Amino acid sequence: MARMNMIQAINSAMDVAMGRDPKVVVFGEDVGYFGGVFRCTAGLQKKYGKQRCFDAPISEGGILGAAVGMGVYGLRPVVEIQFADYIYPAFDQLVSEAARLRYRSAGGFTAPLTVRTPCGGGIFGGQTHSQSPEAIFTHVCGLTTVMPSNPYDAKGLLLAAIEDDDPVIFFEPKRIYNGPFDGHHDRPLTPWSKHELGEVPEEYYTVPLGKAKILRPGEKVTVIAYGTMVHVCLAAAEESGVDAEVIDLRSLLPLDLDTLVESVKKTGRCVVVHEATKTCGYGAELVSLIQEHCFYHLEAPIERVTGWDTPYPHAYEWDYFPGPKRVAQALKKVLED
Amino acid sequence: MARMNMIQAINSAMDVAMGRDPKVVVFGEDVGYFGGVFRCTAGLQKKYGKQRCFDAPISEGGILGAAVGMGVYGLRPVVEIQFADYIYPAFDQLVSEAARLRYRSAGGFTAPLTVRTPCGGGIFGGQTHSQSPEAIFTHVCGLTTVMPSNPYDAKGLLLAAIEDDDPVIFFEPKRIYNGPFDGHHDRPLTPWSKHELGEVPEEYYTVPLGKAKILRPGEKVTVIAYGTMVHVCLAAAEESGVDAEVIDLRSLLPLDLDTLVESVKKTGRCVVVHEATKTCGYGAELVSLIQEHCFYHLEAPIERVTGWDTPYPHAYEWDYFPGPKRVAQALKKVLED
Amino acid sequence: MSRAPLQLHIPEPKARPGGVTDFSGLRIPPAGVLARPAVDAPSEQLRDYAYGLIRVLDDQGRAVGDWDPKLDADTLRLGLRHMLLTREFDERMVKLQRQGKTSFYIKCTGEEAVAVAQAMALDAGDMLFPSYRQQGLLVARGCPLVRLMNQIFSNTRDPLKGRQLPIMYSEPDYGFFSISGNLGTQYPQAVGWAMASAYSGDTRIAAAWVGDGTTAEADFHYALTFATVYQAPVVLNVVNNQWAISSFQGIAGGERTTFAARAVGYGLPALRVDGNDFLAVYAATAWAAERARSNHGATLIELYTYRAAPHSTSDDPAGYRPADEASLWPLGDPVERLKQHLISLGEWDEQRHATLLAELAEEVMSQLKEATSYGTLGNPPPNDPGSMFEDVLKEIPGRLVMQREQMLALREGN
Amino acid sequence: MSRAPLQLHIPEPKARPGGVTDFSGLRIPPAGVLARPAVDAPSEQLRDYAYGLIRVLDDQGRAVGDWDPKLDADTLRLGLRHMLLTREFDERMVKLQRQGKTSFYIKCTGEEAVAVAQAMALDAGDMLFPSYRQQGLLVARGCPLVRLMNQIFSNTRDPLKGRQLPIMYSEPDYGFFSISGNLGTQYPQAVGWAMASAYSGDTRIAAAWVGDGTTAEADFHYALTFATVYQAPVVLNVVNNQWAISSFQGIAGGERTTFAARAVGYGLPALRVDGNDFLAVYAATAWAAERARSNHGATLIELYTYRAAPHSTSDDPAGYRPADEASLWPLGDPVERLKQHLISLGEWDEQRHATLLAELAEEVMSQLKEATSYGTLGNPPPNDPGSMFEDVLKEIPGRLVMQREQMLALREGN
Ligand SMILES: Cc1ncc(C[n+]2csc(CCOP(=O)(O)OP(=O)(O)O)c2C)c(N)n1
Ligand SMILES: Cc1ncc(C[n+]2csc(CCOP(=O)(O)OP(=O)(O)O)c2C)c(N)n1
Ligand SMILES: [Mg+2]
Ligand SMILES: [Mg+2]
Repeated sequence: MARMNMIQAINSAMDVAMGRDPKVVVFGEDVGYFGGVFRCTAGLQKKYGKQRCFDAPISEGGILGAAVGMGVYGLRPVVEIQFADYIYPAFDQLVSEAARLRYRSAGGFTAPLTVRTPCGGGIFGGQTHSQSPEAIFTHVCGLTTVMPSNPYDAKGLLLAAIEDDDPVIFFEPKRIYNGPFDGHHDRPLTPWSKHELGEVPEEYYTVPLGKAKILRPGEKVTVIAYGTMVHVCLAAAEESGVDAEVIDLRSLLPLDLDTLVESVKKTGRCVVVHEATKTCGYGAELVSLIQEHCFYHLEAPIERVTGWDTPYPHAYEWDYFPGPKRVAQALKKVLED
Repeated sequence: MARMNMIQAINSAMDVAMGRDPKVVVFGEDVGYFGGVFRCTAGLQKKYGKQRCFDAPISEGGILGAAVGMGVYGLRPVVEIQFADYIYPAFDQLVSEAARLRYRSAGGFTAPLTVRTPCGGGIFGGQTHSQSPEAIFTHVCGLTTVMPSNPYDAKGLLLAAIEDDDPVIFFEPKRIYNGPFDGHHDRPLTPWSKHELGEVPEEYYTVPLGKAKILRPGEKVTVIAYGTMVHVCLAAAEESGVDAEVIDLRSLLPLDLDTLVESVKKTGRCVVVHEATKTCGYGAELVSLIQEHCFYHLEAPIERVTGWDTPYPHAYEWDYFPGPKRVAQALKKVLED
Repeated sequence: MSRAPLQLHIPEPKARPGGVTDFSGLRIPPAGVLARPAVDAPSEQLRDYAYGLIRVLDDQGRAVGDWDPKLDADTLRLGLRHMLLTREFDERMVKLQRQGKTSFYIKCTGEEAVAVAQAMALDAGDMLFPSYRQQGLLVARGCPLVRLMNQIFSNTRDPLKGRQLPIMYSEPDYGFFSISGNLGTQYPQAVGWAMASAYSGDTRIAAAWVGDGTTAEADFHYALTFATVYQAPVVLNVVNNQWAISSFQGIAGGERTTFAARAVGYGLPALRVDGNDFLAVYAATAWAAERARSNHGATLIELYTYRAAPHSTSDDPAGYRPADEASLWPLGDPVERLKQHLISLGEWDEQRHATLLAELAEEVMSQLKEATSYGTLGNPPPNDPGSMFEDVLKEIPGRLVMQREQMLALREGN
Repeated sequence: MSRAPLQLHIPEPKARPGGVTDFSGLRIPPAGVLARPAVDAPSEQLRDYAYGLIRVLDDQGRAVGDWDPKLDADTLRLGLRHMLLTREFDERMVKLQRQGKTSFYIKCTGEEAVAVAQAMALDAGDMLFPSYRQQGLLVARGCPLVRLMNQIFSNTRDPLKGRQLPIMYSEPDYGFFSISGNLGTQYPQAVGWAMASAYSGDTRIAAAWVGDGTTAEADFHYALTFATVYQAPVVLNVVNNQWAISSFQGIAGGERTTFAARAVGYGLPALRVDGNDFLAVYAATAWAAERARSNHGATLIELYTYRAAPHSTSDDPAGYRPADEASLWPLGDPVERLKQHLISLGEWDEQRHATLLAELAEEVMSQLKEATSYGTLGNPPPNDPGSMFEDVLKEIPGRLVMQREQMLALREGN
């Protein structure tokens, strides 16, 4: 099996999808000849021609509007928004159009598009290259929201997203493009090539949307995370010595609630972790669902470990980023409570 | 004291604000000569001149962009977005700009603007004249989010919003513009003129942002709501005979957490109600905070009664709208649990 | 350098209620004066068309000049029929709205030539991305009125299952895209559809419509940008009916230039057309369609017309414009003008006209009878609330299955 | 009618790495040929300026024609100094970025005339809404470089308290608006500021900058729409430096017309200017400023230039354009051209130039010394993390007070 980092795995997913289905087209800012500022589309234009992988005007709303129209025609557009922070200008086309089209036309028209976008901090990108806006999409019915934590899942989920007949927002935590960053910014990064989830088949496969994965089984507390935070949580569990069960959601919506409920019923305690700001983050929904479904099993309040309710401050990146120490503290807290 | 409906109270707030401060300007689609499609700005252009209350192009993003610039200059723009459903095109200017300007400039520049926008359903407006998108704003740090439930509060909160030195989103539940609609769509609506909260002083006063109000004291269960749902909850409490304490948030962010926590600690049970879709709605944040702060006092899972996770369907309006029956059912459920 | 105080300019229409609108300042060139350029003419050579006004029917109802599409009498009569049917349908629906049979309606009175002539000039396979005021497209494409009525009444046969506000049609079988409540979003979508068609080596083009007011939305800019960059085969129409609810077109930026001129800014050709002149609209649309279909890219057409109707049944224009403004509109009424043209050709007369009107009224009534047999708004109440959980996604997700159960249980409980 | 298959057009630049860019097709009119119109000329009479190119400095370095702003030698030398200082500053900062003293930097090499000449042509009180490539505005307005360095280093004196990406300056005291990471948002904000100034009867105008690529954003359209509707006193600049990261200007819609032409579509005047010609930039800006200040509304200026630098320190243009493209740019280098002009006037020589360069290098170094004494990125680590909770709102809200406590406790715990 090949070793790939997340960039290569994502690139491979698009390559495989384009090879299988001429309806798949890829476009976005700088994705054509250059292959994307993070190189995720490198080589695709050369291989499939400039009509199938091309640069778009700096116009996120236009990119989404055009993608909806292409989807209506029958294509499967896969568009890149250069940074998740720049998805806001496309918000109306995503929320009022892509997400609502099937419903309002009673199935007469659909928008089977995929939006790929790098998210999250930890790269000294400052407040407009570090955001994690997933919760504003999970509030919108009609959208599917995915965030992988490793190359294997990234490829399989992206292929599943492209094949999905409804719009999917595919968040790529850019801090783990090259390796499973665990929040220890002062230590060297292990590259994916040294990690088992860096083993990625060259060929086609999918990872189903809506299935979480237990990455570390445990008995005392359930830790729910996605994206970069999965690795932070694994480190926190390891370092704190807490017998924590760490679950990687992989797909936020659809949500694999059963897996979560089963785990929390077993452990009786739960910590929810994300990098996005706390208030009304996706963690709030997770907490709500778990208290609803596991109320009588809970032995302590569910803790949220998240980004603070401020923009992402450039120089205070590591005071902002919810690192392993904060997660470990929360693990201990729920055990003490 | 004068009797006003919510439209008149909102109009009066702007009138008073404009009278007191020449820096207050009002604009938006159809708000000038015509006075707004809901008549909230009626008479203001005539009274203050067309430079102070004027029509804007159909360009929600442009309206917000211009308002930010005016705020930077030193004015206090009050803009109307004709329906909350049409706020999405302005999302980037609201989230990346208005909300972040003070922070990113370290206080050097600010955007003291107010966005007024009618929200909510119950008027057969279909999916694009019925939405309640408050939760996508409460997730954004830097924004203040307000939703009044009656004329008195509407005027006082709007004046407070206009005076606030940061951007405020002021949601107007259009279903209660004329009277306190309690969800019984088959019964005649009581007009505000027959309601004590329809008594509104003509002159200046403010209702502080961030203070909830207990509208109905009770011992058995705490009901948290805002906007139209406040009246639905009052009706549900009345009709179910449940000894419920009904709290009107008035301001979602800042949130008056103390009042909520105190109440839930007393009652041990809680129902959270809103009209917006459930998943990642503001209710999720309320549930999370309450389970965090009142865990050991809770005797049953906190229930959420919300709009379903679908767009607002025109003909099935009353199957969608969370009416008093659904709320009453939830009240009984938490008591039984 | 001048240091006088700056002043803020706020545009104002020519007249307000109580006043009299003076349209004499409008520059309306005579019919027939503009030449019809080659469809592959470079856009730089076409700039003047953004400032002129293509007109074919002259004041005597004769078709004159280069742009005369030379339609045969049957086609003209069909156009007249479609326009009259559209008008009759509008009138009837407004009456029903007043009777509470539906919550809402939007008329296109005075603008019938736009949708009808454009639908006729386009191919049947071309994809239409309309706003809410082009019901004439569906009439001209032969969509049964009963389908539209079923949607308007949200009845048991509503093709949109009661989900949409009345008149927000979606008719895939008639190449008519789902109307959006959010203004303008269909514009870049049409461009994307056209790009997809070009990518696929198809021969079908797209067409889209927005109003003058809607040109101020981002989507207008997105569409023109993408259309020029990728030479998308699309006809982009701006229906300048002078009003956007209560705002006159100066508030959308129409004071200082034409809406057609927007296209010039992107290097796209624009045709400015007398929107009440059936022949001119037909000819301009045919030109733009041919240009697009032969890989010369997009054209913007400004259809210069007047919104004779209120904005919608929720609106009363008496609050913001002189009551008689429509009747003073110097370009007349599209139906009347086509009728006079046919009469002047000897292909029509008052008698036949009266017969046709009666026939159309009958047609509307008979379809209405059928539609009302399936119900009107809330009468009987729509009977499949569970369906509201369908089509959010292709498969109903687990949480919606649960919500549906909850909702149905609650209903039963009554 | 043709029924050949449609084709999707994807624009391509003249050359890619390994190739040679042939600029001979560019239509570059000689200097001095365009007349300078009256500042109150109606926009219809100014359309040609959107397609021409205002040039003052001819190939011999002489100032020719109507647009010559007739600046005295001191002013010219000051302009040269500002441009050179900007360039020196850029070079030094890139070196420091390579040394890891900051995470990021953006140069404006080859575009110095844009910001410097424009700042000099505007009044000190005018409000500037820049993009990230107009550091020359701050240099020309006399903002101490040490302030910019402090921001770049996120050090203890960082005026933005470590919150912003390097070079995202915000300098209220110099009338320089907070740079946004989201492209283009400042454009309608500048219009709003200008509207507020006009509303207030002020005499100050606004100016804003975006790149060629950014014209495709919604905010560009919003700005032009609002500017034309309300006749806002604003100068809207498009810096067409041919590239937007790796995308050439054809991807932004520059293949079929100029960016200046966009303004024509809104009935606004546009001036297309040789952006590497200090005198032309100065003159065009002065004209637009005077027009705005005398209540004749907005002007769009397209500054035709070339991004000689990589997009940023994160970018390597070798991946998408020929390495020597900058040196082939037919409009030369703005610094070199102004220098030659001064020499040809007998107001400058190589000796003085060398002395000035040394002086500026010294100035940069001495300010750098001061700045580094306050720290560079992470060295020492910034020492007031609690401050990250300030300025989210005017008053720190309760929940942030709690989060701050939590954060500080966690830090202590280490
Ligand atoms: C994004 C958005 N903003 C505002 C509205 C409310 N609205 C509906 S129609 C309309 C006026 C549109 O005017 P115009 O584009 O000229 O079309 P016309 O009604 O004249 O055909 C407005 C403001 C909306 N539907 N969508
Ligand atoms: C809304 C948004 N989309 C995308 C980006 C990423 N981005 C930063 S600079 C840039 C290119 C801008 O090109 P141009 O406007 O020509 O300015 P230049 O860099 O040439 O000065 C892009 C795409 C962004 N910052 N904001
Ligand atoms: Mg209109
Ligand atoms: Mg550029």
